[in-house]
This record gives sequence, C-alpha cells and structure tokens, in this order.
Amino acid sequence: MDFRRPLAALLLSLATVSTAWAESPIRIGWLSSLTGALSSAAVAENQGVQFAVEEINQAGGIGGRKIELVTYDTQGDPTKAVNFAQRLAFVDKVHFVIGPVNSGESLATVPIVAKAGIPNIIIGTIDELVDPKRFPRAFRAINTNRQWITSANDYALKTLKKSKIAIIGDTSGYGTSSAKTAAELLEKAGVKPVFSTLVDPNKTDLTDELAKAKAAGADVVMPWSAATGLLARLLNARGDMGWKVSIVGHPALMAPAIRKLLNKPEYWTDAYAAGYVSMTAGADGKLPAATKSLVDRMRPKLGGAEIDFMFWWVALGYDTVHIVEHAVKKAGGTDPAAIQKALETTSDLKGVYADYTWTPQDRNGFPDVGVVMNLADSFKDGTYRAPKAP
Amino acid sequence: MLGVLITGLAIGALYAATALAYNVMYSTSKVLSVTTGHLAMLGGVFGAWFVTELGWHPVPALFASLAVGAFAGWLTDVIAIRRVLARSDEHLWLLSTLALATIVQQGVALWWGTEPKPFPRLLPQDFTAGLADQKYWLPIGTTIVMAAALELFYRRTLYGKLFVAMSEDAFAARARGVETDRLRAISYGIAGALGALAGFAAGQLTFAFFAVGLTLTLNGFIALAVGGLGSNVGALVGGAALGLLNAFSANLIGGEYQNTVSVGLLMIVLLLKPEGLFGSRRVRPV
Amino acid sequence: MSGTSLRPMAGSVAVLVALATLPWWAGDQYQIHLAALIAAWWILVAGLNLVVGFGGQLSIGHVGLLAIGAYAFAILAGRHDWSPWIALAASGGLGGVCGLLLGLPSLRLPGFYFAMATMAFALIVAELVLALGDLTGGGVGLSVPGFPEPFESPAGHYLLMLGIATIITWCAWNVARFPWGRALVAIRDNPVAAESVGVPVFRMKLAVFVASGVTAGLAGALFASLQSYITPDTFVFELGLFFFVCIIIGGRGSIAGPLAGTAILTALPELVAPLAKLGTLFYGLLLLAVVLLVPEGIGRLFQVILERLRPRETASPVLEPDAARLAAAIRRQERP
Amino acid sequence: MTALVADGVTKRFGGLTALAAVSLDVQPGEVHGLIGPNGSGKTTLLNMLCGYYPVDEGAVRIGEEDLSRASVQRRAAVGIARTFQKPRLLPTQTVLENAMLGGWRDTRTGFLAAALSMPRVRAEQRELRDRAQAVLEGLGLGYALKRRAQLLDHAESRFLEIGRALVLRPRFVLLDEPAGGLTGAEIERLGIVIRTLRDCGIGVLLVEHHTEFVFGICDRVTTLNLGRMIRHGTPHEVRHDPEVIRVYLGS
Repeated sequence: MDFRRPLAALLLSLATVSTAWAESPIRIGWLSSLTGALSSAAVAENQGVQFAVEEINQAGGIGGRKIELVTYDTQGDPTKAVNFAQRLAFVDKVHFVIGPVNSGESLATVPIVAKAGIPNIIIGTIDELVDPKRFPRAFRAINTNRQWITSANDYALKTLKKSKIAIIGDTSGYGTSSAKTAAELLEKAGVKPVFSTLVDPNKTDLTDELAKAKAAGADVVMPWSAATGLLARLLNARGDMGWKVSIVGHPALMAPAIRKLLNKPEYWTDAYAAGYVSMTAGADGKLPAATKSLVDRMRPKLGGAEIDFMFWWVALGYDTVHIVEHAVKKAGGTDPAAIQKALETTSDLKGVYADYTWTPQDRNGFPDVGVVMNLADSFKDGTYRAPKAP
Repeated sequence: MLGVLITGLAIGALYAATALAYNVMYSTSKVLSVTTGHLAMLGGVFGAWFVTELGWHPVPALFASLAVGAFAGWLTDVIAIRRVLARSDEHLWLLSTLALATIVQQGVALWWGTEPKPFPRLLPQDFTAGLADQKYWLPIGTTIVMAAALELFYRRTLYGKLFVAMSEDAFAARARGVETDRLRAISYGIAGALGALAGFAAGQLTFAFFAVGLTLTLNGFIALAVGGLGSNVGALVGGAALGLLNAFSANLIGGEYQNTVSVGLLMIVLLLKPEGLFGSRRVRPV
Repeated sequence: MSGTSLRPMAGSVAVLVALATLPWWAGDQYQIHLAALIAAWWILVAGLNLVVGFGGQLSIGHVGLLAIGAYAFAILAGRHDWSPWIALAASGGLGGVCGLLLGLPSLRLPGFYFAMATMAFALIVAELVLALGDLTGGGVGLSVPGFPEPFESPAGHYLLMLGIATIITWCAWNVARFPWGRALVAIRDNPVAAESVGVPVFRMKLAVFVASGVTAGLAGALFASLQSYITPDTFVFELGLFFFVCIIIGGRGSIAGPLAGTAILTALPELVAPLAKLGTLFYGLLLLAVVLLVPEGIGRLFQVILERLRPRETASPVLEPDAARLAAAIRRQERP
Repeated sequence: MTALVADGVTKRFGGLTALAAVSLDVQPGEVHGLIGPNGSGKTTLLNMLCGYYPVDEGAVRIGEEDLSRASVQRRAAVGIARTFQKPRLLPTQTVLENAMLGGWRDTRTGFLAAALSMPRVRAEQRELRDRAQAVLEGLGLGYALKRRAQLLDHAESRFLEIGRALVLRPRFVLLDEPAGGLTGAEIERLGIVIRTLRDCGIGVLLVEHHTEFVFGICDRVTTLNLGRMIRHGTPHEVRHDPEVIRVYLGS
C-alpha cells in the first residue's frame, strides 16, 4: 500500500500550492522519486520537506513571503528527472531546486539546474555532484559517500582493529562505484582488501561469496549496497554458516525493512552501519534535543505511533527547506547570485540532521564529525544507538 | 564447491520448472508466453502474502497460491491467447502476452512494492542446516516431482493423452471432436499452477519480489531452448545446466557477467544444435 | 499516387515549417526540450519501425543499441575530445556494427526466440556498462558535451535534432514506398510468398536491422548530448519496451502512425500526472488494448474510418480477363 | 527449348516416402496437368520444384542448369513462379502493390539508394508499376488496382496471385489448385488466362482436382498415387487408363 502515501503527499502539496496567497511567494522545486524502485527514502524526505514548509508558512513565511512547493515525482528515472528539471527552471520558474533523491538522477539534473542559474540543494551522496566551478550554486546538505565509507573504514580498522577486509558491492551503479571508492580509500590507509566482489542485487544466495571471503581469511565484511534484500541475504548467509565475522557498511544495513527478511533476529548482531550523530541516542538513551523536538512535533503527522522508517531522511528533508529559509533571510531576497554568496559564507548553520558549513571552495556542507557508526540492529522509533566501545 | 553446486542446482530447478510451464502451454497452443515467468513470481508473492500478511498456515497458503497461479494461467489464455489465435497473425500472441506480462509485473509492483519481501519458512528446520537447508531442496524436489507427475499425466490420463494428440496435430485433434479451446484453457491453468508451485517452493530462495518474473521468463526460456522445445527431459537438463553455469561463473569470474554468460550458452547451443539438446527437428511449413 | 500524394505532401511541409519555427512560438524552454526529446526518440523509432512495423521482427531490446550510441558519443566527444560531428557519425556507425553483430545470429531465429535474444542483448549491454567502469564511468556515469555553435543553445540543439529527424523520416519513407518497403511487408505478412518471388528474406531483415542500429546509435548520441549526463539508470529495459509500444500503438506498416505514437507517448505522461503514476503499467494496458481491439494500430483505425467515409464502389465489376491485353502485357515484359 | 525437369526425385519425411523417383517435365508453351488423390504427393512435388523442400534423390533442372540445391529465391530468379493452394497475399497492401511485389527480383537498387530516393529507384518503381498495371488489366483486375487485398473476393485473390506470378516474368508458372473454390464461369475465365500464358510461351504446371478442367486444357497430364507416378500422357490416354480410373477418377 506504499503508493498511497506519495499520492496523499502529492495532494497535500497541491493543496499547499493553491492556498498560498502571498503576493510573491518563494517557489521551491522538489524533485522526488516518490514512486518506483528506491522510493522509500524519497517518501520519508518528502514528509520532512512538507512539514518544514507548513511550519514556515504557518509562522508567516520567510520575511512575509510564503513558500510555494512544486513537487514532481521522477520515479527514479533520469530522463523524467531531466524533463522535470527543465520544467522547474523554465515553466515554474522556481527560486530553488531541492533534489533529486537518487544519485543517478541528480547527476543528470544538476548541470541543467546549474545552467539555469538556480540554487540547488543537493541530497545525493555521490562525490561528483558538487563542483564549485561547474555548478557554483549547487550546495550539498547530505553527507558524501566518501564520508560514510571513511567512517566505516575507520571503524573497521581502528575500533574493531580488523585489517583483513572483504568488500562486497552490488552490480547496480551505486554499488559498483561505492565498492570501488571503498577499496581505494582502504588502500590509501595502507590496507589491501583480501577479497572483493560484485553481486547481482537480486542474487538469491550469498553463501558462496561469504565462503570465499572466509577462505580468503577475511575478519570483517564490508557490504556497499543500498539493496536491503541483498544485505538481508548477506546477514542470513553469515548466520546460517555460523561464521562469526563483523559486518560493517552502508546505512541500508540498519534499515528496518531488514528485520522482516532475517531468518533469525540475532543474525543482525555484530553488524555496524554508518549513521548520524544527530540520529543516535547517547549513553543516557536520549536523542539530541533538536531531533527529539522534531520527532515530537511530527509524530502526530506520522500516525502517532512509533516511527517505522529511518528518521534521518525526514530530518534531511526538513533541513533542506530551512537551508532555503536561511539563505533567503541572509541574502535579503531570492536573487540567485546573492543566495550563492549567502550560502558560501555560511558557517555552522544549525540543523536537525547536521550543522552545515559551506565555503567558496567547498560545497559539501555536511561535517565529517556528523557521521558515526551505529549498531545495525538498534533501530527504535526511527533512530539508533551507537555500539559500546570494545 | 559443493555449495556452488547445490545453489546452482536449486536455482536451475526453478528455471527448469519455468521451462516445464512453457512446455505445457506450448503443447496445446504452439505459443511461448511471455507471462510464464510471471506465473512463478505470482506463486512467490501470493504465498508470502497469504502466510506473512494474512497469517495463514503454509498448506492452505500453498493451495491458494496454486489457485492464483491457475487463475492467472487461465486468464492468460482468455485475454492474451484465445482471441489472438483465431487471427492468423502469428506475431500477435507475442504482443498480447508481452502486454499482459507487463501489466502483471507493474501491477504487482504497485500493490506489493518494489522491494523484495521475506518468504516464510515452510518446514520446521533450523537455519543452520547449511547445504541441507530446505531453501535448496524444496525447489529441487518440487521440480523433479513436477516433471515426473507431468510424464505420468501425459502417459496415463485421458487429458494428458489429449494434450499429446493436440501438440502433435491440433487440426486432426479438432477434426476428431476434441474441444481444443477447452483443452487449451485447461493446459494454461495447469501451467499456471505449476509455475506458482515452483515460485512457492523457491520463495525462500528468491524472496517475494516483483521483478523475478521477467528474469524467469528469460532464464526459463534459455533453459527451454537449450534443452529443446517441447521436451520435458530437455527442460530439466537445460535448467540444471543453466543454473550450474550461473553459479560457477559467478563463483569464478564474479557476478557482473551473469546475463552475458547465460546468453552465451544459449547462442552456442543454438548454433550447434538449433533444435536444442533433446528437441525434435521440425519440418518446414509451407 | 501522384495525384493524391500532393495533399499529404503539403501537410508534411506545413507541419515541418511549424516544427522548425517552434523555438520562436514555444511558450518556454521546457517545451523545446520536450520536442527535442521526442525528436531523439523518433530518430530511433523511425529505424526500429522498419524492423518492427514493416519487417515484423519484434525487437524489444533496442535500448541496448541506444545505450551503445550514447556511451560512444560521451566517451569519444567527452573524454577523447573528438569533434562532436565525428563522434556523432561514429556513434551511428558503431550502432550499425552492433546491430550487425546482434542481427547475424538472432535474425534467423523464430519470433519469440528473436524477441528474447534482443531483450537479452539489452540486459547484456546494461551489464557491460556497469562492469566496464573504467570506460563507461560505471554507475556514476559520464557527462556529455554538447554541439558547437550555433547548435549549443537549447533551440539550436533542438533544430539540429529536428533536421536529423527530418532526414531520417524522409529516408524511412523512401524505403517504405519503394520495393524495399513492399518486400519488408511481405516478410512480415507472408514470408513464404516473399521467398516465392525471390525476396532474400534474411539479407533484407539484416539490412534494415543494421539501419535501425545506425539510427539507434545516432539517437543515443543526440539524446546523450541533450541530457548532458548519462548514467546506467537511464537505459532501463522499460525504455526498450516504450519504443516498441510506440510502434505497435501507432500502427505497423505506417510511418505517420508510429511518429504520432512517439510524440504522444512521450508528451502524455509529462502532461497528465495520473498517467505518470501508472508508469509502465500504462504502456502495458495500452498495448493490450491495441493488440486486442485494433491490432493494426490506431493509425490504421483512422485509415479504415476514412475508407468507410469514402463513397462505396457500387457492385464489383465482373472479373473479365482480356486475353489480347494480357498477352501484350506478358510479351512486353519478356526477358531479352 | 529448355524445359523444367524433375528427374527421378524422391522425398522422405521421417520414415514416410512422400515421393518415390518421380520424373516429369514441363515444356515452354505447354500446360502440364498433375492430378492424383489427396496425399499422392502433388503439392510435395510442386514444393520441390520451387525449392521449399530439398531433394533427397534425383534432380531438378531447367535445361542443363541443375537447380536441385538452389534456394527458393534462386529458382524465382531463373523464372519459376508459383501460386498457392490458399492465396498468400499481403492483406494490407493494395492490389497493385501486391502484383508489384512479383517484380522484386528486377529491383537492382540497394537499401541506401532506396533510402535516398535516387533517380534510378524512382525509374525502376515507375517501370514496375506500369508493367504490373498492364498485367492486372489483362487479367481483368484493372478496376481494383487501389483496393486493399483483404477486401478482395476469392476469385479476385486467385487472379491477383497469378498476376503477381506473371510480374515475376516467369518462364514457368506452377499453379496449385487454381480452380479451387471458383464458380463455373470463373473457371472458364481462368482457362482463358492459362491458355494465354501458354500462347506466350510460358510453361504451366497445373496441380488440380477439377479433372474436367484439367483434361480440357492440358497438353499432357501426369497422375500420381501414393508418391508414385502411375500414368503419364495426353489427356485422352490418362482419362481412359484403367489404373487412373481405379485409384482416382472412379468409374
């Protein structure tokens, strides 16, 4: 029944659009793959974006100007994403573009939005998406893929003190490039993976790959894939084999969807995924105040019960709108050049998901310290716990 | 290596079962339906839905899945075959079954979601059984039983004999008063049930996933073409060969070249023996 | 023909003039982009139409050839700094070569086998694009350069594509109306009869398949430079299905039908949001409806309606052979 | 004078011998009848002359040229044209276009020349159109040139198929049951057409069940039964042959 949520969201956004009455609203284009494969992140981010827009508009808008959100569902298709980017730039004439969600789509739309001179808040993790020279108005809010991988590598090497690493990527675009980056970064740290392979994301059984990793002497397995099915099968294969080996890798390892796919709940232990400081409960079991506050405010919207998806997506969506708010306030309007200036001199902008800093040379706003390793099986109410120091 | 062998055989069994379903439909209609793999997909998805979401016991869930598969098979005949076979254009059935397959796949994607979902444990067995695990042996066993049952069906039952007669000469069968339309509908129902059974048995291997259908349509077809169109022994051999080739190639050269390797096998067999390993050479029709 | 072809000709010219002036009357750049996208798809579909619509060979994997053209252009013009014009020609040439390599083994196969072979080809291309990451950029993809002035602006790029699409359309129309087109239709509708009059069935199928490879390669290059960035996510199997559906819905054995089909099916989901939600399901439903209700395609439907409207010939004249005229006709064409 | 010759041809399907060492020749300017009960191998022989079935033993020749291994297309190129038991037309094409298909082998231009509409292509097309139109008018189909073939009645379809065969500029025309389904008056007109072909020097092989028609029009008749030739001769000889009467004509 997943498709109802984006539909409701779309209707909601239409309603927002029609009730916006301010004379000169600030138009934000929102490219979101609300349906199609890999829609779960986009749907959650959309919750955050919608909520932020509502909050700001209820409080009177930004400097008296209401926000008008123009949402397009790209379905994860880069061709559609390009069409909609063109439409946002030339038909809807938006002041900002947020998205798209998937890296593949972003790679195609970012140059177009840049050419149109429109400020673009990037929420894809692939490194190539930002470039102060080619895309001077593209600012990234999310962490980079490199930040995830570096954290995971550090955790494996320094915290777990393991150095015989097996890398498993999937054959999708994201998986291949991440696995490659992971191997490069490891080699830079002086460690050569003992085993490295790419697996079809729909492959039914990973026992063989794990057996080979084991034979190669691996003492930690690092999967780089966003495919929850594949990761669940990896965990299952490890458990069924009875192999005691740590798994460290992509955030999807701790996706709540994995729980249902596991043969036994305990197969999820000894697995660590890159997560966020903002979404990690401290030793006292408490979330950071900003996160807690947003969770409480949004809970009624999300059905009132426990949150059953990763809350960081929501927080990221929520923050993107606030970055826009910050930029407009600081620039004193929506002039694109002024916005660029405002954002590239932004330092330590407080957000829920992270605190952002951009400079004229660096368009990656997410701080390295924002990433932290989480226990994969610690999911509760949308957030996580950090592993105890060994 | 034993592990590779058994995983290869298990996935090969699923390909072989799909090839058997192709054969059953082909016998009465001379049509290769694009929906064949999707029948197995429906068995997996509905099986998971009945057990996990509706909380049924696996046995009634199995029979309900078979019913869903049989219905889908029958629907294939009613919607995509019956009206089209009446016309002489031989391309139409390919188009109609392709359209139906797309509708089924995308419909399931909208309803069930595009993420793979878990398939329940069918027999009480600990997960640490290793290579003795049911997820390997259920599809292998099911496919062997399925092939044997089909053979008995063709040899011993009236309907089975009628299928054979119709596959040899549909016109002669009709001339002798066989209701070929009804027979074809029945064969499609049976093929649907067989496909669903295979999908159900292999559910723990594939998970309940909407995209399994197209993969099986292609790989089941490769198994069929390698083994020889119309031959059930060929379907088993072709399926096993393809499954093993897939497993060993993934083991030796990695997972990036799965399709390339499978299609390579198909091309080699078609070049050396166009009718497949166990197929019969057909006389050219004028 | 000569008398009746004047009207469609005038119509074509009018449409062409309207399209060529689009940048001056279009509401915005988005419409120009959409028109350019339609032109790119049509360049591929025009060639594929000869294979599917005329020759009756059901290829559902042309997206593989499109990807080859797109990547060839991106690599040659982008990474190796070839002139975009030479890279464009090379993309078309490579598409043709790959069409030859795919067609040689597969075009001898019966219908379903052929369809599966083309589908497998598309999957293999997708697989190789990811596996050969050093060449193709793997999952990250490649950025693609545009064309030099005056084709750099969106309007210029659109006009370039319109020009190429017009030439391709003219070529396809020529093939269709001359003996080649008839022979292809014969291969589709009655291969036995085609052979009986000496049509070299396999060679012709191969020739048009190679031609379709060339147009797919050209379309890939133009599409890639229009997108300005390509990733493997762009060239999904469903796109191959889309091209195929454009032809079947527009009508087999027609040029205008698939052209209209391509334009409508590209623009419709952009304009009607509920259709976009259904995505590929919509194409499936449309395909099924057309195959069951008007298997000759919607284009044929219009043709039949027009024929109905025309005054019926009253009672067929009697079939009365004229021995003298027949003998004269036979003697006249006697071989030397 | 070069004749189309089947020289002791044998065809087996699996264990079944469909034709056993059958010999037959069709002379230019001759109408040669081929009769026999159902399953006697008439159509098989015709298919072998056209190249649809390979010859297991024996040979097919025109004059000295051995065609036994030649493809269907090659045989069309040396002037063997045929019609089918059930007319095989292109339903969506016009009558004129169907007939023009017969002239395919005179097309000398390649794919590129056609795509670029070179003057030569257009000249060829014009010449072919005129020729096909003349043949159709001679056959009495001049009124239906622009009609789509699927709208033709049965007799018109049969005549159009003969027209297509004639546009191929054949030396030999093989007709597979051309009178099937025609009315008496139509058969008479078919007779006019066949005689005209003969008068123009074309050799006609006529496979037919309508014995009155065959005996009335043929110069020579060959009778097959169970894949063997049982009688060969003038219509008069064949008609009164006791064996032919026993197995086929009846008393």
